[in-house]
Amino acid sequence: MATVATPMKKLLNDPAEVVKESLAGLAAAHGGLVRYDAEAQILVRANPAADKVGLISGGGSGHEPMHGGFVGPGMLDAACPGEVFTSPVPEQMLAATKAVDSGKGVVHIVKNYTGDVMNFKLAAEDALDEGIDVESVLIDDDVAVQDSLYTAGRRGVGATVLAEKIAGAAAERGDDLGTVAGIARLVNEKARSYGVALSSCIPPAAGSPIFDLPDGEMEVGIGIHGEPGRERRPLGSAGEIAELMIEAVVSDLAPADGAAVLPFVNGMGGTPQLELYLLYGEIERRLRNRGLRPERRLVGSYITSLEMAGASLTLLELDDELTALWDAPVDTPALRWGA
Amino acid sequence: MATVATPMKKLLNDPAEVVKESLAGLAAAHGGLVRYDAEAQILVRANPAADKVGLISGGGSGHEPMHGGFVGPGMLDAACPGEVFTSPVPEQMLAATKAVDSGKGVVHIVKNYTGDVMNFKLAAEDALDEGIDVESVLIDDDVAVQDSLYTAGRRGVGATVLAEKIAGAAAERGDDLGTVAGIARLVNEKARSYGVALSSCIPPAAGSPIFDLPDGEMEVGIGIHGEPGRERRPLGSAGEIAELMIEAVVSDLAPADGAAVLPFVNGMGGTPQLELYLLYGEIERRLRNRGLRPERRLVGSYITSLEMAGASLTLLELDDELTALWDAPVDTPALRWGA
Amino acid sequence: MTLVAESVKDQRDYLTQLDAAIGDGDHGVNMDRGFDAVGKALAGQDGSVPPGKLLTLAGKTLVSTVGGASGPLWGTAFRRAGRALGDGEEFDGQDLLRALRAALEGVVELGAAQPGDKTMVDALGPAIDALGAALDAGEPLDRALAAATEAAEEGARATVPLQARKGRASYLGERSIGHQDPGATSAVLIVAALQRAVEREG
Amino acid sequence: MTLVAESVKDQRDYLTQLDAAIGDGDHGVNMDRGFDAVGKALAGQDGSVPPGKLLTLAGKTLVSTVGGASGPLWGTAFRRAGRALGDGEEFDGQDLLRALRAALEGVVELGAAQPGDKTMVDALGPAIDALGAALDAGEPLDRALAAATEAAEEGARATVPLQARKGRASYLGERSIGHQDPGATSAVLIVAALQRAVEREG
Ligand SMILES: Nc1ncnc2c1ncn2[C@@H]1O[C@H](COP(=O)(O)OP(=O)(O)O)[C@@H](O)[C@H]1O
Ligand SMILES: Nc1ncnc2c1ncn2[C@@H]1O[C@H](COP(=O)(O)OP(=O)(O)O)[C@@H](O)[C@H]1O
Ligand SMILES: [Mg+2]
Ligand SMILES: [Mg+2]
Ligand SMILES: [Mg+2]
Ligand SMILES: [Mg+2]
Repeated sequence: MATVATPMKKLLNDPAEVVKESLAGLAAAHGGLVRYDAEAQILVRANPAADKVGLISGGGSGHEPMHGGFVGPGMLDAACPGEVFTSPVPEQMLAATKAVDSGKGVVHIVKNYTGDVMNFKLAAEDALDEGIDVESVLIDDDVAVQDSLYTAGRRGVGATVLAEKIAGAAAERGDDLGTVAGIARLVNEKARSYGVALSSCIPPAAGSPIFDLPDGEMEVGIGIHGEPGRERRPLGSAGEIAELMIEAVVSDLAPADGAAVLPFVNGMGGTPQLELYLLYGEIERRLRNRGLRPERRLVGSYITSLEMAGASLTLLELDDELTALWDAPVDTPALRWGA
Repeated sequence: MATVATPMKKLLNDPAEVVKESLAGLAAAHGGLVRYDAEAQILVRANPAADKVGLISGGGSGHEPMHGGFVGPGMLDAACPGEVFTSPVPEQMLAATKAVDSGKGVVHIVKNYTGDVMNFKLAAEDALDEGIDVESVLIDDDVAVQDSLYTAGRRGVGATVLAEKIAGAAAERGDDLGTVAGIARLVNEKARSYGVALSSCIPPAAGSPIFDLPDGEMEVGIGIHGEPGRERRPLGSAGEIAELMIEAVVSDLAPADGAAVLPFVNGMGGTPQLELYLLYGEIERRLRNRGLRPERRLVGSYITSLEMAGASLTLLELDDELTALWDAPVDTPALRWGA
Repeated sequence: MTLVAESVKDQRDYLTQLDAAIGDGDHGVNMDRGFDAVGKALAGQDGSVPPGKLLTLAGKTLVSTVGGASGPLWGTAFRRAGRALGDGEEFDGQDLLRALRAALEGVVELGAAQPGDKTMVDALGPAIDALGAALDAGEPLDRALAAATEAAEEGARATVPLQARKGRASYLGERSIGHQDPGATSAVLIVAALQRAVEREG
Repeated sequence: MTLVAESVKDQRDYLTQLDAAIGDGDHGVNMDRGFDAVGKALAGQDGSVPPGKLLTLAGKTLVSTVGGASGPLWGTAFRRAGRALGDGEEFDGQDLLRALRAALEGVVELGAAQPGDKTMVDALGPAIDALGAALDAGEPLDRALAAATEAAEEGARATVPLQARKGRASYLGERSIGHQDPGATSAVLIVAALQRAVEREG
């Protein structure tokens, strides 16, 4: 069998074609839910919803199942995947916006990265020119980045998944453009995230790890692009890491005493479920010790950095409406219940 | 933060407690579906089903979500997790068997590994002594192992997931002991698997990779315990690997021309969805070129080797009944539809 | 433009390394993908198309193929420069200076980066100033552009000790110090290519 | 029994390495976990309990704590040996020989391994034969057990060139050749510990 002169330890053909070929495979695997428009480079619902506010998102690839795995009834109407870790281009967002607009306008869920923000901005202007109402919602929940004049602002990470689910339910039940966007913004306000990496990851085009992390060390305060975090520390125990994450998000979110919360423990891609659930156990116990009430939860690798080992905690403070929208049926490749 | 003198790149506390702590976390995350009996070391449904044939399985841990992630309505009644890559002990299977028997008998889904077979055998004898009817179903679908006098026989791999889902649906609709066991055996007869590894994995207790695999090489014909495969080869392209897998399973299964099939493309744990879906695309196209009809499909990391990079293909030849049972509602932590 | 494409291709891995150090390791690939597309787009044009139009087309192509932060930024830069040059068959030093100033304005409008934020602005700015100064001093265009290239290089080198305040690198806080900014480095490639192009025309 | 536990603990990583080469790298951990538990279980017994009963208890404990292939196999071996020794306060060479034969039978019944399949049987079998021969030749028990230990070691070493036909290692086919079998190696530890124990009693 011939070798491929491409990245080690990767299942692919031509690194330049990874994203396109993967999207085609996703659509083949979930033909009942998503359709791949190869020309426009977007994923849309197999059965487009008529007469509701459209909800789209997009960003660099390599974070699967986000966003393509969240297209379907109860969540996104379309997703715009860029190259690996690279924001998509305005044409894609424009095509998706036109594809899903039923006259009620379209919400753009935009993670706060310079590239994503600029490309979505250009797309929103074009959409406006075509007479489509667009509401852009910026997600910036990563407390590892000090939100100040000295950075591009907090990154959008785990809250993106929660905002897409919850705003998707609002759109599905018929809320109008402003309301759907408002609910997505509320989720962003009520959610905070913090991540830790135990290894780097290998972008197919680069072929080698972005950084390397000796055994026994971890990067704390990481994002989702395999970039190094704020600081490198000795590897902590799961309990210590749980405490670190909780302290970071709770101190910043400052939830009400005894608040109902949704802890979302997310795997970065290369961390086995065995470890992820172990970490979840540590986190739930500590949240209860702080008087918080985990009433809903999500545990799994939903917003990843390719095969990076590590995890992030996103904590969402719930109210009755957010809880009801979370419970509403969703039927996508990666999230499904009540359907 | 103190370091832990434990495996590199792992989220855990004491390596000896990984399994117990992870099971507690799984139960905390999915309290509505599964309950962890810490004393008996088993996972049982949160709401036990009355008056149906019981279905249990078990095996070494490190393959998550299998088996604990498959406990719930429409699938398993209980799971017996052993230490990482080590078969559970008879006491666990006996406790699970007693817990789920409603008088209609219990089916044991046993993957064909010397340890699993022996421990389940001892447990089945004990259960019989306690007056419980047990039907043991042996799963041995891995075509990489020549089934002969010279080996312990083919390993049970991907077909386990399909057998647990399909037999679970049969038990749920009220089939009797012999019928449920017969359907599980039919799935095993109609399914074949073949796996490829691009990296090894790190058992928590060992703390280092079981073998190491230089970049640009792959192990073909692997099992699910991080053991080396039959042979080491230069890393192939996704297309070449798809062809290798399909040739291995199709030539052995010899499905009818134009048969309806369910391709199950499984990630070994460390392979990103981006690559897994790309591989799925290659596989579906090739199956069609061979005149086979993929009518159902499963793509994801459902039977893993911790963080091993790699994938396996399981091909199940469908008939109308198997298809109907596959489509039946299932509501477990890892597989959910129609619920 | 072909010269830009070539040097970007040469430097692709270097740019990617720089981006891996303080970003996400895709800058080289992004720029290469974009200028590849630009090359193809311009190949479709006959010789009669004025430089301004070519720049505008290049900018549109960059926006629609690069993605990331550098796509909209470089795309806007080239579009604004093209618009500034207009339909003229020829351009002189002052035209070029105006065009580059328009490009920089476009980048700042979109990205709001200040000098010293450790971005492409820190190479483009000094290059433009040097070009202006040299032209005012009566230098011929090719010599003025040589000065601009040098200034761009210095500007890029000068980003090393800076802490990033914009883009991905800013997430690293102080850890961004000690690395040269990828975007500033591609700015050098672009100015240098421009210089070589003008030299060739002789 | 404590001696077995100790030497298993000493050799734990070595056994695990052997298992990593042709198995799944858990044999040392499995055996260690099991004999740890055995140690605890026996600690609970007063001195009056006869050896046969202790072996039976040890066997039950192994079955319920080791798992894997070696758990049922070694557990059965110890149970059968215990049953063979019965309630006698003391045992002599012939008793011990009978007990070990019973143990081997149990292993073969459950695992169906033939000599030469590259399993624990390849160390246990020769050890028992050597013990029998030495006793027939009138050797005292401690010397006979020394011979048994040697035979076990030889048997284990002799598994190196063999291709495994049972257990996980058999999946490797010819790749299992060239590695010593972990289970045969733990058999050596167990026989050697038995020898040392008898020597101590003097
Ligand atoms: N706000 C900004 N203004 C000007 N230039 C910026 C800004 N943000 C980022 N850049 C430039 O973009 C470069 C990174 O580009 P690239 O790696 O292609 O995009 P991304 O950061 O999205 O991966 C940085 O090196 C920097 O020079
Ligand atoms: N059928 C069998 N008969 C006798 N011994 C066996 C058999 N199968 C495996 N073994 C022994 O068990 C050992 C492996 O034990 P262990 O690693 O603890 O279990 P597992 O193989 O389930 O991980 C092998 O080295 C071999 O000596
Ligand atoms: Mg990028
Ligand atoms: Mg094992
Ligand atoms: Mg970048
Ligand atoms: Mg083993």
